[in-house]
Amino acid sequence: MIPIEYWLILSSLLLAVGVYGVMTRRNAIVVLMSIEIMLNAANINLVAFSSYYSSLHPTLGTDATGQAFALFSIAIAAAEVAVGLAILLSVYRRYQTIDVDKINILRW
Amino acid sequence: MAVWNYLESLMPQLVLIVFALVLPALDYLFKDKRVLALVSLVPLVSLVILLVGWLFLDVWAMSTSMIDLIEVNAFSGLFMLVFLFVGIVVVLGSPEFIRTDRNQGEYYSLILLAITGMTIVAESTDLIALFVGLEIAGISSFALSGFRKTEKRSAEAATKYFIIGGFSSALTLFAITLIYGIAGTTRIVGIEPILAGNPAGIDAEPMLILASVLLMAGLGFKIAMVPFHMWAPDVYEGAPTPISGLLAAASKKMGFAALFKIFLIGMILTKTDWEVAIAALAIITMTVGNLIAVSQTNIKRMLAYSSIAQAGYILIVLPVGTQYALAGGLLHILTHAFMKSGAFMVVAAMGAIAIGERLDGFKGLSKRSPFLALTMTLFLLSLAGIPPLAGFASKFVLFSSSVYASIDPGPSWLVWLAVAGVLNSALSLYYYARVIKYMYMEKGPETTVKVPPILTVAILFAVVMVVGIGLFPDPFVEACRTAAEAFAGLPSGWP
Amino acid sequence: MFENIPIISIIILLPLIGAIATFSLGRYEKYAKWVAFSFSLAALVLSLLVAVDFMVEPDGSATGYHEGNGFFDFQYYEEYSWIQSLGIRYIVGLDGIGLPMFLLTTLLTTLSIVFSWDTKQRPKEYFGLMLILEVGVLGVFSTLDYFVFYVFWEIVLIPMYFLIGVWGGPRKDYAAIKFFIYTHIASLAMLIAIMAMYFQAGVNSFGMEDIWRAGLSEFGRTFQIIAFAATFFGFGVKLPMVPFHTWLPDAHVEAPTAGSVLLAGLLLKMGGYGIIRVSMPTLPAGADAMQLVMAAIAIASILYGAMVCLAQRDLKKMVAYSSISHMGFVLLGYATFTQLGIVAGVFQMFAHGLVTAVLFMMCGVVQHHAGTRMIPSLGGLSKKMPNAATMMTIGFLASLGLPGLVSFAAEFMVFASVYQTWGLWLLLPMIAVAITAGYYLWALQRSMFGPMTDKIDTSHIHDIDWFEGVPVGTLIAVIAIFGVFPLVIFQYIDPAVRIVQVLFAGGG
Amino acid sequence: MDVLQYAWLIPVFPFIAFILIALMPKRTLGWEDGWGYGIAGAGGALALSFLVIWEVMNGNTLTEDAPRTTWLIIGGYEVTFGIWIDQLAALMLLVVSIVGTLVVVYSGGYMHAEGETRRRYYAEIMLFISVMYGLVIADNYLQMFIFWELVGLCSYLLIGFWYQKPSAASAAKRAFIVTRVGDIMFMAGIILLFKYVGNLDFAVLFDVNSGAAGAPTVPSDILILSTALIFGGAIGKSAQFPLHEWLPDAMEGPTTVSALIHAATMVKAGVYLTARTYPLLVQTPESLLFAAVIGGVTALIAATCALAANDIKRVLAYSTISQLGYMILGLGAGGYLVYHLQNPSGYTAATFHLMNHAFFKALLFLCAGSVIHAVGTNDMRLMGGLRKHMKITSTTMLIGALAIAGVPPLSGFWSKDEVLAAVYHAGDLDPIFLLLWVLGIATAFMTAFYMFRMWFMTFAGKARSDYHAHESPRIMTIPLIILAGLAITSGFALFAGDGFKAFMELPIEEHVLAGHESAMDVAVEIFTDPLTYVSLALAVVGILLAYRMYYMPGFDRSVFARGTAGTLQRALENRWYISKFYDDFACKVWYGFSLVCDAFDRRVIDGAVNGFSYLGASIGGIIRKAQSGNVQRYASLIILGIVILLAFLLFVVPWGGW
Repeated sequence: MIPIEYWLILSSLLLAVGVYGVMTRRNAIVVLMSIEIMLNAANINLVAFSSYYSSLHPTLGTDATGQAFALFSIAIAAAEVAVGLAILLSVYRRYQTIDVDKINILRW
Repeated sequence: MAVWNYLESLMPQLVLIVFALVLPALDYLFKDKRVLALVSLVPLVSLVILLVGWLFLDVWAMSTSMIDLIEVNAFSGLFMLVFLFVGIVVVLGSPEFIRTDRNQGEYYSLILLAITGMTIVAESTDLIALFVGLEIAGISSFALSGFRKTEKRSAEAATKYFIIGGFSSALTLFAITLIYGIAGTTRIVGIEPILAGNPAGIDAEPMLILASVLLMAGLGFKIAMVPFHMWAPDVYEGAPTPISGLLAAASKKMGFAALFKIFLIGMILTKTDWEVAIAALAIITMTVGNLIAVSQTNIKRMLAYSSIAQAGYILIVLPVGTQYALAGGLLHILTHAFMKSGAFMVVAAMGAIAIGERLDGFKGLSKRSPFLALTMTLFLLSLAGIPPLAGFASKFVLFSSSVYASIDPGPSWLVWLAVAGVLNSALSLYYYARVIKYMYMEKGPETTVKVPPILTVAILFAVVMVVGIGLFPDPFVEACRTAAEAFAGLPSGWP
Repeated sequence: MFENIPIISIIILLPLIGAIATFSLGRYEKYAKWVAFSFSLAALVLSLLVAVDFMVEPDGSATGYHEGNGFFDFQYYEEYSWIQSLGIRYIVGLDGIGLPMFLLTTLLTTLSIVFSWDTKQRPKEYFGLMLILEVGVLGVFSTLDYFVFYVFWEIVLIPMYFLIGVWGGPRKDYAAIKFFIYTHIASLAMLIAIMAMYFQAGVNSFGMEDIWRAGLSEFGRTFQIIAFAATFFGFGVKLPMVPFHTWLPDAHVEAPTAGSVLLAGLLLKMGGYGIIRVSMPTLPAGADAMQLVMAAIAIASILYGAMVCLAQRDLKKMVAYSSISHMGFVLLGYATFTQLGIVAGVFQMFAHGLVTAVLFMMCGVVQHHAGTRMIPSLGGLSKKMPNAATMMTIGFLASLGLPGLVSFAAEFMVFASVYQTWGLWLLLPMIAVAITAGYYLWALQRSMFGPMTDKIDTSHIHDIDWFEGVPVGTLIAVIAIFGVFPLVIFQYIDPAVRIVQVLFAGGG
Repeated sequence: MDVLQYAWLIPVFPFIAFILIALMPKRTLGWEDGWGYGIAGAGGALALSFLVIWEVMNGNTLTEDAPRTTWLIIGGYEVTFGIWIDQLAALMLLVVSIVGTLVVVYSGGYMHAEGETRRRYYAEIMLFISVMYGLVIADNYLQMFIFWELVGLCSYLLIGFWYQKPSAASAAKRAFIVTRVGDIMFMAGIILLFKYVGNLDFAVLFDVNSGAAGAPTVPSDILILSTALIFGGAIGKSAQFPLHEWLPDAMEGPTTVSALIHAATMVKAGVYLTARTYPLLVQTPESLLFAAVIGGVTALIAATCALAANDIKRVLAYSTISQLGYMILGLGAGGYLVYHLQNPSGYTAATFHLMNHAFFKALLFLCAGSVIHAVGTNDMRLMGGLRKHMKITSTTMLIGALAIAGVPPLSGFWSKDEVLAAVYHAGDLDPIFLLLWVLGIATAFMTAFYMFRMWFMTFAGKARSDYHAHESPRIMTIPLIILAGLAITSGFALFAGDGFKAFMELPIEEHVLAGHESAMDVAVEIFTDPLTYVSLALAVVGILLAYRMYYMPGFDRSVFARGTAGTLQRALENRWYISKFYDDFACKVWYGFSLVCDAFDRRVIDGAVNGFSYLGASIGGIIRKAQSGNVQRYASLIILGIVILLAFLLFVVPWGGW
């Protein structure tokens, strides 16, 4: 069995990748993808911890909390993407671009 | 009737969702879109009546039977009341504002959904429910803030809100997974004992700190806590004004509900770890909010910064951590909901009568519309905490809790939170008074303007509450006290 | 006379009703002054009746008598619960300290309304705000619950902010907001101290008396020092004391005349009243520790205020600074911790309220008739407006402490008490007596006497108008009466302070 | 009916007149815009005063058991007001009532041309007379102080009567402020006593340290300080060095005012106060010595200033100061003698001189007023030869000048001689009094000289400018004649009845018991004392010198403009530069300091307030710029915030021990 630490390292790296993407990529679609990566990092954690706890206390059966949570999270991520893409579409109509650097009328 | 028992706890949400689903369809039935607003008021008003009857009049008792994820109690009831009140004000304020927009049914539907999400957060006892509630409210708000698709700024606000919102919810979720990893459960009341026992057998301390910091960031986004506040002014400015009111007065309060639950129930034992950090953030938040607000020329932006500052005040509750403080925080959440949504409705009225949202537009308003000027004055003075308005009563309880905590359980540095709070109140007076000055002491256009009646109703409702709570705070204090008693882990702190 | 009649509440409510009536006059706003005048006059008449009815040495037979058991003995005591969960009650009552202030309030408000008879700009708001101000001040002087006290205290700020900001002079924006925020900060310091006292007392009551009684045992010395410093700051800014005084000249210079009258005549008194009602009795050990600070600030205010007056070119600004100097006597009297000094300090508040009202009204008259208040532009006005010159002279003389007029008794007794406490340090504040004479007479010489000025158009200057002359004349009569018969007021103050004194000695 | 019980009515008459003149409608004012009320008020007071004086002369006084009324009850102290009629008060009543009434009568002519403003004049004069009576009959120091200030107020108002003259307005202000400096000392002095005695009634205070049962005690150093401070009040009011410069300036007022207030009555208040305080003063030789020195120095300095003055009223003003200095010197020396249990002749001499001086100085001023009325100027260099036109005025003024010069048998001779004799006797106890006596003798010489310089310059020789002089109307000359008569005869009061000395018995027991010299003893003493002849000779020399220099032709006065004499002359003309020093101090140093305070107030104190708000606004403006509008910046800031918080919680908090 893969030790829990490995999962944690993987999810942390994924989170870092996502964060880095949000902070640096100019294309709003890529930013959206980066956010998805971050959510998925959390999903990995959920599933990993779920299986970790199941193995920790085998007598109690499978700990399904994490896995159920992951399902919720995936659904939410999907909803978020849907709304996000719609918003980006509307931005594109007004700005003719989805470069996040250029979307900055509102400031100060 | 086991199913009914489950559903009874969820009944408010169910009602809201049903109406939310029906509204887009109604959009095609009615030509006069104001009917939609009235329809969406039906669930809001009826739920308010139910809640008032329960919380204040004791005419009936809400079933507190619970399913695993949520619990209905005085705390959630109070928050629900806040959300519904704000919902009413916002819905009343909307028809004139979005008169020219299409798909108004969806607009109201989204408002109801956002409120649904908020109520779920307020009732949640489990991190899963909490997160789901946050997201329902969040995603609805993203869409709402971009609702005016013809406006550049609305679209930009939605984009920013969405990106930062998504980013923050990812961080929140990650933090929740860490807590789950440490504690092995997502039940909020279950976290703490297990944290103490350290079931994972790993060195949980750094992980726990990471989780709490990520939670501060994720939820700090919702309440616009510095330095996670940057989106707020932009979004409040760009979003349709009633929606800015919704964000400032309700969405932010949802963040507080979540924060209180997680930090004051889930992580209360580690309070000594995070209290200093949050105290510092509270002071920074109120100070930064007020300082920047001083130099704003756009009224919505100014109110946004003012909201940031108000969040700083409410944050005092966490480091003080007594039931009395929590009651103060709840009272301030309640009163702030009225005064801030009221102020945004005045701005919405200004928008609806084509004066705009620049500060300059307020020049000579007392001549043009004495009603708007007077109510705005009351809202602003209340925000500044001038007696005998509602804002004073709630700030009084809130700040006094830190004074008391510094005397009784300690530590004594807590009194500086109150000092910072009152100094910031004085600072905030500067920009509030400037608006009043523009309205009463500057010369402006002489033409009188007429406020649409439905907005008048919204503003009147808010102003009556602001003055009413200010003059007769007793039942509200009592309600907040009852609500705060749900947090049994906290010291009482009542004098 | 007033058995079973909540007379204090009625007097407080009258101007409030009047204000609402005035605000809602709509297009009949030319009657605003009449409405405002009648309500303020009613309050004045009732408060005079209260003064007549008031028992100087109260015993159980007084109306609404409430024995404070060593705190203060109150008459016309009323008590209603307001916010039960925090132990907040609406309590009002008067003792010998509150009564003169109460009278001063009703008198000055009525006269200010008369003085403003000519106001053309937004009269209904103007007079309405003045009445609201009266409500606030009356509340401050009669309430016995800290929370309510603070509420009234802050209510006062708002009408004053509007009075300065809407009807003020050229720099009204700056002055109004400075006044508002500066004094608000001070109030907040006081608020924190009130909260701390409330919790430290631990009796779940904001009643002044309850907290005082609990404080006798619950308030440690350190706590008292901190709380005293906070309340003292709160009240001292209002007083105002050097170096926290700079809101005052600006506010006064820009405020309309009636606003200045109420500001100097009533609002400053709130500070002095607060110290004697709240700070000193409740926190005697704190006061004891801060005694020298109080005295030093008082003497600094007296001397420094007087010196700055000497340099002023604006008549009204000079009068404003003179208030700083004269309110320093109040503080100095308190700081002696002697019966003599405290009574004299309270009386000085009363006296200063009357005198400074005359001075500000006369500044308003000069401004109104000559079009400017700048002393270098004035000169020889006495020729054109002899009655105004006479009234101004009397006002100045009263302010510089001429015997026979009201301030003298207070100043003399303050000096006497200073000597009793600090010996020959007495001579330091006494220097101010000469400086005060200097700046007043010099100003008089340059503005009213000498050859007729050629810097302004003097052809249209005429003597004082009736609506200006009547209030000033009334005040001068009152000043002279109480100057010759100060006992009329002292008889109220002295027994009341004696009780403070007993308790102060006990607690300290 | 005991008249003394009703003595409190004396000030009431003129006060009622004041109220009527001030407040009655214009057409009811009657003669001369209120003159009629003035005569009535002053006359009523005069009549009652004479009744009171008569009672006192019959040996009745009303002191400790006089009726009282409560003025204040404060902190356990009760302040009462009442009346106190003893010989000293009677003497002052005499002076005030006679001079006051005569001046009011005289004003009817002198102020005739003033038109409507006479109403103000008569109102203020009546107020003055009223409060002056009040001062005289006060029975405690606080009451006395109250009236003391009020007479100062009237002085201020009347000096500034012609307020449109800048010099008058300025002089009025100066007079008030300078005397206020003295008043502060007075007030401080009585406050000192108040602490130890708890009462300011003369009845109580005069028992201080007497050792009698129930008598209050005051530590001796405090007593010295308080008596010195009370005397400080006299320095201001009686224009003693160094606070004397206001009195010459006060000549800006109408001459009647100068005669009444600044010669006969108000400036005597300081002497009166000193005499009143005698029971305390005689316990403190230090204060007495201080008073004597001040008096002697003042007498000399003022006399020197009078030598070079060209304004007729200023000559008289300096002469007044000089004579007041005599009185103070006499009181100081007399008290010193009393302290050493010797003959209290200084006290009687000084009070005697007070009375005599009041008459002849009022006479001189009113004569000067008559001259000014006729000529229209105050400058003696523009006068000359008036004797021909103004017979009555010139004669009465000559009588006044002879009286003040100390030529027997006019009144000044007796009293001045008594004063100098007392000072000389005190020289036995302390040699400093001998020096003061020399000053006094020199002053006597100079007095004779400058008075006759004035008389010769005014009345003798030829007219030095164009004017049409005429004798004044009878309403003005009759008071002159009456006063001239008094100037001649009042000195004989020394021998009337039991003699003045017996009448003015000191309110101190030892000296009452010591018995009195008879009137004959006094006369013998005066005429057998060689000192009498020394001063007399000096006076005659002074007169002759003035005759030589200002009457006989051929004297070249330009010697005074050159060399050392020139410097001296200029110094005298500039009043020893004292006035200039005060002006510079007030206008440059003190005002400059106030400007510094003002600048400090605006720049530093208010600057701090404004700076604070500016700081807040600019910080806000700077932080605001962080809100760049770029959403990725916002995300970066969130991460930065997380990192900082993490670092804080992981490293700082455990380390900081929270």
